[in-house]
Amino acid sequence: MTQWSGYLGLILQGALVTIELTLMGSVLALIMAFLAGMGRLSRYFVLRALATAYIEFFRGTSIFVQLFWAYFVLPLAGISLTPLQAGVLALGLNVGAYAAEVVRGAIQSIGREQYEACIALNLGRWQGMRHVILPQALLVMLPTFGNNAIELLKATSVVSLISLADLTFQAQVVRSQTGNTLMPFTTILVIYFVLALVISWGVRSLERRMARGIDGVRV
Amino acid sequence: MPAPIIKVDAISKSFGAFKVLDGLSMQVMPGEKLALIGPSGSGKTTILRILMTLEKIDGGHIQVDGEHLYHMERNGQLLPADERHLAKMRQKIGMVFQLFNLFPHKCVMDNVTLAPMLTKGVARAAAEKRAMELLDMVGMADKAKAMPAQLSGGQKQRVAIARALALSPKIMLFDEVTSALDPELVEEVLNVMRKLAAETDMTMLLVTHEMGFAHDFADRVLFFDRGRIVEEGKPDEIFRHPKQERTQGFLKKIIAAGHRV
Amino acid sequence: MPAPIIKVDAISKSFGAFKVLDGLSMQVMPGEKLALIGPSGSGKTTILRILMTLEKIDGGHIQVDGEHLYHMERNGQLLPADERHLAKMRQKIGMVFQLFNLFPHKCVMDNVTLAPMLTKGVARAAAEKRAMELLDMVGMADKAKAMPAQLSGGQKQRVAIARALALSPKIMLFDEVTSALDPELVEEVLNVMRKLAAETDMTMLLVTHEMGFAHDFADRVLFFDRGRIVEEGKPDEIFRHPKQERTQGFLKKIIAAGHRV
Amino acid sequence: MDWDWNFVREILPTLIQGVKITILATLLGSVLAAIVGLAIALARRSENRAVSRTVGFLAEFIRGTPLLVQLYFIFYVLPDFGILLPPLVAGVIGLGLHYGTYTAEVYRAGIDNVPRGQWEAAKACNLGAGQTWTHIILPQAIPPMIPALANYFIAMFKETPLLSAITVLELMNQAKSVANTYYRYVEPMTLVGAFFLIISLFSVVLLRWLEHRYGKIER
Amino acid sequence: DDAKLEQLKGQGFARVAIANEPPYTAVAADGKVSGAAPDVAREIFKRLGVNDIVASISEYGAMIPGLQAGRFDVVTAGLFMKPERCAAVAYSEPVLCDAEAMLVKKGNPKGFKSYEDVAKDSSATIGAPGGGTEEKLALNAGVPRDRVIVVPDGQSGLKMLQDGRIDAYSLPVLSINDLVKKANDPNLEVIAPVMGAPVYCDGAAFKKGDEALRDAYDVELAKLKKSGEFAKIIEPYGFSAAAAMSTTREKLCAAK
Ligand SMILES: Nc1ncnc2c1ncn2[C@@H]1O[C@H](COP(=O)(O)OP(=O)(O)OP(=O)(O)O)[C@@H](O)[C@H]1O
Ligand SMILES: Nc1ncnc2c1ncn2[C@@H]1O[C@H](COP(=O)(O)OP(=O)(O)OP(=O)(O)O)[C@@H](O)[C@H]1O
Ligand SMILES: [Mg+2]
Ligand SMILES: [Mg+2]
Repeated sequence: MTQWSGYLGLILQGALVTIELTLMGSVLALIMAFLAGMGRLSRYFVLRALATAYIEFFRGTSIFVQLFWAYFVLPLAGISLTPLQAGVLALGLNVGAYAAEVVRGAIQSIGREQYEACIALNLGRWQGMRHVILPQALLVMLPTFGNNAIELLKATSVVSLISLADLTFQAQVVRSQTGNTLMPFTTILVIYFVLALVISWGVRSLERRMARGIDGVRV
Repeated sequence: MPAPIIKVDAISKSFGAFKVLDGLSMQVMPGEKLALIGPSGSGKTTILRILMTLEKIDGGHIQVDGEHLYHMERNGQLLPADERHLAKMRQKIGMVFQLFNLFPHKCVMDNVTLAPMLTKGVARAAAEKRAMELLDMVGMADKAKAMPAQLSGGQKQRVAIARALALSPKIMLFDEVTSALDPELVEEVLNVMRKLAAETDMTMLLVTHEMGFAHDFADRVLFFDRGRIVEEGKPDEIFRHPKQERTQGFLKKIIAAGHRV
Repeated sequence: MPAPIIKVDAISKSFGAFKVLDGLSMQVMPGEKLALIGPSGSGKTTILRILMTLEKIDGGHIQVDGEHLYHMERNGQLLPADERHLAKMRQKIGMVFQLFNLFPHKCVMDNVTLAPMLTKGVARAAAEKRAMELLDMVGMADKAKAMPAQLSGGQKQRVAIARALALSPKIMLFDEVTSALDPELVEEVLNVMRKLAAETDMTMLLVTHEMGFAHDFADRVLFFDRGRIVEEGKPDEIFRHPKQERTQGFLKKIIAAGHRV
Repeated sequence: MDWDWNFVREILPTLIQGVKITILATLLGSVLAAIVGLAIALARRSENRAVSRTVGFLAEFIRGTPLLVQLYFIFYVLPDFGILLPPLVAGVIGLGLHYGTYTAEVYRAGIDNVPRGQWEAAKACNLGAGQTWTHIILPQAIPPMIPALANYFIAMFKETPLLSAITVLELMNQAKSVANTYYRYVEPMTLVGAFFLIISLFSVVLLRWLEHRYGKIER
Repeated sequence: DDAKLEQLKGQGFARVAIANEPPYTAVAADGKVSGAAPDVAREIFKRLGVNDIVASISEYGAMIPGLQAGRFDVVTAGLFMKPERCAAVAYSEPVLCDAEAMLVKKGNPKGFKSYEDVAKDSSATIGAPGGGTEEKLALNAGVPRDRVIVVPDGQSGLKMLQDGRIDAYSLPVLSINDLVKKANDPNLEVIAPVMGAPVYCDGAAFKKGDEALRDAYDVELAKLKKSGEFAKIIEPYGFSAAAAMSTTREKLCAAK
């Protein structure tokens, strides 16, 4: 048991890696989501085609395949990434493709009448997007973004398969070294769940702040 | 005689196979108050939306304030208008919608100041000063900080009117601005419009099912049916002595349904 | 004098902290046609929904057709009604909604026959025969095979009326059955209701903003404000000579908004 | 990076063995997820607070933690409690439970999306609770669920490579084993990626058709 | 002309792949990596002027691809020398030697002595690490693919045996002994060595093309062996220094 508490430190190190991956992956995913999501709504065919290809490719192939590719195959083409870089790249691009559809859907969910009000007020395309459509669409995206972030968190466990020392990986190490299976796995399940709760709580409070006023509640 | 501020010449417009406007022509004089009436689906909203460039036309020609709306002259040639030309033309026209279309994430003040600041580069202080005057005019000065969701329908519509006026258009388009309102709230909006008609010399086009208001408000009434103007004239002529059978039928139905003419 | 068919006694109803009905009492005689008018939010819809058992009451007592609505007697004791008792009471009452609420996945005929077949065990043939009579009465016999989505608002509402009649209720409730309709379609629904009022001796409660129709249709008018009946009387009294200030104010606003009384 | 077609030809039969297991796991997992989801959705609507709360928490927990770790748990920890499952069965149970928490949301949204007016009209027509469900609510709720359910089954399909972690010889595991035997990663991983991409491009078409045929749940 | 060594010296550390398999590798409760393979590598690199090693734990199957992809500079993980592997990587001289063992239930109910015995019993399954030596030995002995269960790590293999999911679990002798010691389960029995299975030795595996570095490594390894320090490092973990010194890379790579 004393031994076990020592290995807890190892698992917490893994938790830090998992958090790091989740944060960096989310940032990349967010950037890709807006680029590709708005790309799909572009007036220019080339942008639309690029965005669609990106989205379909990364949603179509499994995250595992993408990860193994980034880690084992890309280096053969001369692009060598650290496990962390490969993990962030695969996770960010994968979740970004899903989130791009959220961005597109949210923008499209803003009623036609808001676009028409923009035209009637003579706002330019980008002005209308920036000041009228996106602020409203953001609120629509937020809850789904929260779900996407949790999906990303869960997907980080897969990086253990490319030897990145995240939570799941450290649990495996502890398991080999101590011969105990129940403790490490139970511990990391709880840690993952707590992290997921933190994400959904964070997103919900952000949502509440942004929604203030729009729903008629006094600001 | 001054030149017409709007000249619509034989325009047509279809949605799919369905022809909504069919060689429609009309002219509007500067400062004129025009009411467009007619049965549902007759194309009243469509012509307003075309003037606001929310729909494109399939054929025909429109001039607004002496300039082509959907065309532009380049080296003596008439080309389809580009976005820049349309933006310039839109400065002359404002529109108020049936469902208000306020920006729900911005307070009343920001709704009114947004467009002047962005499209005309007016400084915030100046934009807010003008906005307060307009909000005062529509009786909403005390709600400048409120969010749209906190307003009643009538209040929203008055803000929407102020918002459209903030760009100082020469022409204002009103599409059934009271028909989404509870009966009790209709009057407060109509009062604002009466005031507007009396105090400014803006050209105003009004689509409405409120025959009583159309009668009092308009200098001239156009009766639409199936994408054409079937009859036009002074309010008294149209409402008291309609010549066309279709106009008579329409007015009879409306009266039977309990509306005052 | 016959006994009242509906006896509402000091009922109250709150949504959260907001008291919608506040000690409301009223009585309706068999065969009576009653119009409920009043400003938005005054509780008109709520009282109809309570009679249809779509909302529960917080306090008070209701009798319908000589039986308790929300209570039942067991061994001389008054207990809260169970689902079986409510189901029995609902047989006496039919309701037509503002937004029709037709079953979109069933054709017109099936909409009308569903309830008689399921709740009364009527055979399909008999149910369809009766349904055709009702559809004929509302002028929709030729659309029996159509799906709701293929109908106009007015047609939907006429089907909804036929559907409610198919259960042969003693009392019919109408909640603003024309206010979601285009102005031109209002009349076709009102005509059906006139016919209904003339041809049957059903008790009918009608919530409406169509003052003209309320005037012609009703035997008696109740004016609601803030969850109470402020004034009641014959249509002529209420509409021509309202006694209460609130009633006067309400009618003035409505008239100003262009409605005929 | 060199590509060897002869090698591809050599390993293809092995990979096809894996494809069969992948498809079998997806099908069984989908059936289980559909059933588990319905059970969760009904339990969460239960009048009994204890039932609805407990099931709600469990579903949240399963949704908030990685499938990979759940698979480890089912496969390696449950035997300590006397539950010994063959790899494929453990994998299918993991997939079914995990995705059941997602399909439960689809059922819930489908039912909630039937307008309140329909419940009220059913009551005004004096229909009983059972009659209302079978004749009014479910016929309207189920068709729009179909595309959303199909969407999750396709997502599940792309997660089957996780089963390789609990020794199921599905496609990914076969590919890894081939790669380990010949020390060549490019061909097997690319073939796996291509396989997933092709299937999911087909499934995009299928989903479009389903959405067209059955409509979409508006959230 | 050893550019690679200069580069490692410059950065001050070498990246080493190790397995999650005691006693080849041990990870202490504080996360510190030790074990026979990394300890030898650390010592030799120090002598080469590379101050430290950075060890990353990896699956067996991922080691050679990782090496080829340039993820590690060297693999020191009990990756036994075999002709195919000698073709894929550049091995040093032998470091750790071990025979193969099988873990079975108490009393060896199926009577296994060799991999061929497993092949003959059509209901028997055997677990082995994916891409490891044992997997190939079993396959070569005629055990069909679907009866060779690829097990991710030792603990999982032990568990699967205890749970009756597999009939035998095969690893090098020392690894099996370590597992059994930790498991402390009287219902297990070790069969060691497996009959007909050769004694294998691992070496430090370098990427093809890094032969110069490998040669430098060999020089220091030879010195270490000679001075007796080699034995001091590996024998506490249970490995035999004599075994490693009695054979050569050449012999092992040529073995049939
Ligand atoms: N975007 C569109 N796509 C297809 N049909 C359209 C579209 N917009 C309008 N229509 C059709 O064009 C016809 C004319 O519409 P319009 O809105 O101009 O009528 P209206 O006179 O304003 O009627 P109402 O009094 O009901 O507002 C209608 O039949 C309508 O269904
Ligand atoms: N389910 C509910 N939850 C909360 N408040 C409600 C609910 N239903 C009705 N109310 C509130 O109760 C009040 C009375 O509503 P009711 O619908 O009875 O008014 P009404 O007289 O029918 O008005 P209208 O003419 O607008 O239909 C309103 O203020 C309404 O907002
Ligand atoms: Mg219109
Ligand atoms: Mg109401």
